[in-house]
Amino acid sequence: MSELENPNENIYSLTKDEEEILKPKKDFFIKGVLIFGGLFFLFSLYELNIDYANLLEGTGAFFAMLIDMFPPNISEWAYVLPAAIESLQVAILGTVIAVVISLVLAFLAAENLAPSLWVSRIVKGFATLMRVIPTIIWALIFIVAVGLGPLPGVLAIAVHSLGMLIKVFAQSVEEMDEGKIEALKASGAGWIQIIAQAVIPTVLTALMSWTILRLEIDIGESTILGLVGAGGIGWELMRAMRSYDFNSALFITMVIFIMIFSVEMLSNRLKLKV
Amino acid sequence: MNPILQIENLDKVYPDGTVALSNINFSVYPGEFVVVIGPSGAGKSTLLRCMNRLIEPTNGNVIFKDKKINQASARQVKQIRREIGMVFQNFNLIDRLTVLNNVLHGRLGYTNTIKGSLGIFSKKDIAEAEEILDRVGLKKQKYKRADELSGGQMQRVGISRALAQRPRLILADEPIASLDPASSKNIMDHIYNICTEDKITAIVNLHQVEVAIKYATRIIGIQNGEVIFDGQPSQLTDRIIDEIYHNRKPPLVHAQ
Amino acid sequence: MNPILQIENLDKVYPDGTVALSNINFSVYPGEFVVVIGPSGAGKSTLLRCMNRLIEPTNGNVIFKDKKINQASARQVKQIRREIGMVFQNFNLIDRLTVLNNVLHGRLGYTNTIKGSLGIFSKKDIAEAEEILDRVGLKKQKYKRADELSGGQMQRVGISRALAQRPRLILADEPIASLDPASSKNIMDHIYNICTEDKITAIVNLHQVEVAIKYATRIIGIQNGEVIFDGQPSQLTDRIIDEIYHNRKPPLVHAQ
Amino acid sequence: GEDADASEGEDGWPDKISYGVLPGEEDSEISRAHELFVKDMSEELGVEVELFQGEDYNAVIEAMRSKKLDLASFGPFSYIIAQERSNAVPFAVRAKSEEDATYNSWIVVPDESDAETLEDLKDKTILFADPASTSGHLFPRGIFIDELGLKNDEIESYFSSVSFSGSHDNSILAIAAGDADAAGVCSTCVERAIDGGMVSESDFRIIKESEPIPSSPISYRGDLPESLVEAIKDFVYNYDNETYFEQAGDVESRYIPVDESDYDIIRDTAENLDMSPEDLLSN
Amino acid sequence: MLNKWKRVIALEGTKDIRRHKRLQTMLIILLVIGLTVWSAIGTDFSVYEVFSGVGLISNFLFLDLLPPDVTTSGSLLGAILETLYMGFVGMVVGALIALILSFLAAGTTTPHPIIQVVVRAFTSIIRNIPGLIWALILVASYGIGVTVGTLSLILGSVGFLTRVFADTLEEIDTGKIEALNATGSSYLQVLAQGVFPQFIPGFVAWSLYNLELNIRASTIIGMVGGGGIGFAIQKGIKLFQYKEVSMAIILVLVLILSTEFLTSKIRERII
Ligand SMILES: Nc1ncnc2c1ncn2[C@@H]1O[C@H](COP(=O)(O)OP(=O)(O)OP(=O)(O)O)[C@@H](O)[C@H]1O
Ligand SMILES: Nc1ncnc2c1ncn2[C@@H]1O[C@H](COP(=O)(O)OP(=O)(O)OP(=O)(O)O)[C@@H](O)[C@H]1O
Ligand SMILES: [Mg+2]
Ligand SMILES: [Mg+2]
Repeated sequence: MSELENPNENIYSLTKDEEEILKPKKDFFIKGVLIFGGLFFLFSLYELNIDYANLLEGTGAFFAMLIDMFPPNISEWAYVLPAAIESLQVAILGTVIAVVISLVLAFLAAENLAPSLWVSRIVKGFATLMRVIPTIIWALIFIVAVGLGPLPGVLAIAVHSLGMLIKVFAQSVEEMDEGKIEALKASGAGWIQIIAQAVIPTVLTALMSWTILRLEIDIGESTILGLVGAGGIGWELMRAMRSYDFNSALFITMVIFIMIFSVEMLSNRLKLKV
Repeated sequence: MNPILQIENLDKVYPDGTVALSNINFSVYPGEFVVVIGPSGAGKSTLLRCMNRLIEPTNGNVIFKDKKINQASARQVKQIRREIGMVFQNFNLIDRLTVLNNVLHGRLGYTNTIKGSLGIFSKKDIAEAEEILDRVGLKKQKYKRADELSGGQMQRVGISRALAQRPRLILADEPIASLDPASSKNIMDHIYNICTEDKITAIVNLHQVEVAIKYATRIIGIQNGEVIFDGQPSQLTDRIIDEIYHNRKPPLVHAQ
Repeated sequence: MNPILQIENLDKVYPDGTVALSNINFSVYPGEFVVVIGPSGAGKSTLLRCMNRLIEPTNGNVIFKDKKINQASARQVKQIRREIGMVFQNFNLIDRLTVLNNVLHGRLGYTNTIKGSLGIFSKKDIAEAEEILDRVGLKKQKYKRADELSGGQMQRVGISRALAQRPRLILADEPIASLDPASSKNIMDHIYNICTEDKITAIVNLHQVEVAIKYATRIIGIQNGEVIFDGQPSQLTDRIIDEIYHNRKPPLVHAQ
Repeated sequence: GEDADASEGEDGWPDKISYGVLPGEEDSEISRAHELFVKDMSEELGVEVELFQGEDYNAVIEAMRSKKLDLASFGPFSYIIAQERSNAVPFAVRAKSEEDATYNSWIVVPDESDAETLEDLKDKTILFADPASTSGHLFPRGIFIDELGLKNDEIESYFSSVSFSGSHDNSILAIAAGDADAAGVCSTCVERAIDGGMVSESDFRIIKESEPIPSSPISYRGDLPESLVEAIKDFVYNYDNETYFEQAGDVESRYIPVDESDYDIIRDTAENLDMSPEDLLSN
Repeated sequence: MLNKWKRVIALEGTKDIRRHKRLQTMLIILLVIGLTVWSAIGTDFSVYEVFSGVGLISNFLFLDLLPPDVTTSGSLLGAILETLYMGFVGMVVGALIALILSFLAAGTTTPHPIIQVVVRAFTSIIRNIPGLIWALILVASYGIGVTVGTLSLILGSVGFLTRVFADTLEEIDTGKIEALNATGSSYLQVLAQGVFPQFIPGFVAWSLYNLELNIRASTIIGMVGGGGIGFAIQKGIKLFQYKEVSMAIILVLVLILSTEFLTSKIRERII
């Protein structure tokens, strides 16, 4: 407001010096990052030593193969559909378990709710480790414990999802308005009450959309687990690929696509609702 | 009469070294309507939050009804907080819950953990919450979601939540700073009338000197973390106001 | 003198069936400072947006300097828009760009696509933008990011952007609705003085009747999508105001 | 799988037998026949038999090791590891005759290559399938050691580059495309790729064939009750459901007995390559 | 009188809406519980089995996987760098392609609704076919190694980034676009001068996050012939060199943590 009241302001005309002072400082950090990023990209390309001739040729083969996959062979549906349902069940149960557990751990991981910064750091570190260990290794670990079949698949998916959900749930909680937590604290509410009555209602939308996104990812992940004897549609796909039955492979891929796509549609629906 | 709240040698130094309060001493007696004024950054919010230990004091005592809050256990703190209602500038309602549910949050301190977490409250609590809403003129809005209300309505819910605690003391931190003039008056009237009728002691932080003078039975002026005025509104001369605000006028926008 | 803008039998029905404008007819002559008033939802914004075809009219004609905007090709629409500056309630500046850059956006319509996209403007355009900024008292802020400014300053950048178009007509949709009283006056003074000095015709939507009366050379009152008053400020009696606002007073908050 | 110790019946038999199946690299196709096999076995033994099919032999070996799996079909190399790690005992292979119970490993080169002998491959590039493949790594590598008198650690320097393609399919495709100078692949896999239309016989030449490699055995876990093992063997050796054998690839094949010593050749080869179970599992 | 009725109807209305909403919530909760139970039955879920296996898990973890074999870190270094190169190239190329596609796919910026639908469908196919399947198809057409690894990371990045970029673009304040339209700017100018500056923070943040995803994904892609540390992990598992596998995983962890650290620094500066 102050400079509005200065009637002489228009008379001012910037001198060279003033111009210098006002000119925004060039941000060398961003420039540096851009240049470094560009160079690193070129360096990476060089190191990867990609065979561009092969890239062209392969693209031909790629499309030839895609065309070759048509039409889809649906004759195996009596095997594929139950397998798809099993994979879906593995993904749903794995996601649900992960959501339930991460709902507890996320509040310990969120800095604004954690009993101490250390608890938060430890839980977050734990979550990162769970994400970094590939699903397939988790599957192996659980196979040792419970044998082959869908159960180790469920556990592997649950643990791997847990790693991500703890992180994103905690992030949503941390982004929440501190005042709302304070308000309930001030009324004498306890930790659990604050979480149930203030935190969860506030971050519910975020939790729901993360959960659904995770379910989409988990349906994809459960296809990998077929390889390790967890059954499901992943094994059907491997079978088709190993038998060079590309038309069946296409059908299986379409089934997987439809499963994930319907979850995506569902999530769009819910987003509109909430 | 015994004071309801005593502040003794209170200091607050934030971890980054900011001295927000230094050596604050005063007592508040039942029935007082105390308004704390002071320029931005003076320490008003810090002082209020030390009173129910939302902020940990660095030194000194805060004594509520003969209990030292600053030495109380976590459990005791919760019990003391139940008796102190708090009203916020940004209302701090839970958007997605109903108005009634927000008011019932004032009863959480008296409800067992499981029931409270599930949002199950006794018939009596609900009847009382509805009565309070009636009192602030929001009976019809009780099933609305909190984020469907106007600012003035939200603050009335904020007040109702504090009242639901059946508090002995209400702390209000700039309750009208984000409201337009008309709503501001309405809110201050509500706070003042209810506190008077129910014999609730009130400590209110305000930016607006005019409003302070209009409602307060006692004004505390702080500046730079120290109390530099403590007296009746009539004793607050222009010279003292100037001194409190260090020749800075209180912001014009909210002047009434 | 030929009208600069003619509105003929203008209707606007939104896809959901809302009739926002029905059978609007008037002409605006060069040099007029027209203020459109009316209650919320009357159709003021819709009317203004139809004038530069940000909204497609359902029926009728909008004729700017003898060209029918509603029948113009995409290319012609762009050319017509260059000559019509627009000022928005929310300023609609690009936050992360500098003030100068935002003002230069007014020159995009005259700059070739590639250069404009890369943000490369001629020396002349830059000099002119600086001159405009000087005029609205923002010379020193020219290298600041737009989101570092206060509301009043942002609106002055919004006006500068419109001026950079060297417009024949300025449309302003509630340019002061999100500003405090002091900034509001400043902004209205700027718009009024510049339009008068540069002989730019102005059509301004306002909520505040007092402000309308103070600045307008002509007031158009609309209600429910229809023009129910069109005359000089002096002709605007309390009875007519009452009628326009249907016994609803214009909102109190902005009353000056 | 069911914990054998936890749920033994009267004669020490578990309530449920778990059978893990991996497609052997020599299997001409991955069939659905196992479901029939398992059903018949269950009827014969009067015990529920559960089937698990996968691609990953680690999973099967680990499951057997923690006693979550009773029967398993392994590739030859994975069997010798399973014997060491999980106490697996081989007892049957599916074949028309004893002579037929083997397959081979080939060293192949692109059709347009000049190479005629192993010596011609010096300083060329070679592809193996994957590190744990019997016919795609162990045996081809063994061929170079035996035929050229190289030591195991000289192989890397003998060629200009040694890499793993991940699978036999990838290897033969790479040879057909001329992306590598030579590759070690399994004979049946190449035949399968030809049948599948992925490559044609004119795309490559075979310059060396390995000794016969014994086929993938079915094994039982060593600590199963004697009587159960006998019953299983009895069922498997006499199994003659033609529908099954037709689906499995050859109507005329049956299960014939094998024992540990039939796989000595694998052990020796692995030993030469420092890939014996003792070497691998020592850490 | 009429007003009074209107009020009553309005009140009734809110009650109905409340009841309706509650019913809806209950239905959703029941559906979720039902699906969970159905899945638990279908997958033979048993809490008992999970807990009785804990001893076996710890055996496996502490005797087989741990401690990591530090001596192999030297030879794994090449593989982890390769993973970084693949992830980075995948991110850069993927982000550039997704940048263009997302402008076509976002309702606020698309030149034509039909283009929007086509691009959305296309990226949805890319996104919803799992990486493993892409890798299998790509291996069959391009052979093996880092080319395929990089290609499938690019595909994954395009699928993911197009979606999040488009979402970001749709959240952009349309008033600002209108303001530039009102000056007579052309489509490209509005995109470059009005939309892009608003889009930069989201663009940078999501791209950097995608780098992290790529590094993690390459542990899977390596397993089907995509090269990098994933292949090393796969090889380690197959040869039962579990201690080498845990070393490789630790290296991935270190790489992820360092990218996380670096990207948070960059994000801070740019936003
Ligand atoms: N968490 C914190 N960490 C460090 N310093 C803080 C913190 N909170 C407040 N401060 C500082 O403490 C001093 C007092 O702040 P306080 O919020 O109590 O002032 P106030 O009187 O309420 O001001 P306002 O009128 O702006 O609300 C200020 O200098 C402030 O910057
Ligand atoms: N995109 C739209 N779709 C449907 N109806 C609309 C749309 N935009 C505006 N309307 C309706 O058209 C009518 C006129 O709206 P308009 O925004 O022009 O009014 P206004 O006079 O500018 O109001 P305000 O003072 O609140 O800005 C209103 O009933 C409004 O709800
Ligand atoms: Mg404060
Ligand atoms: Mg409007």
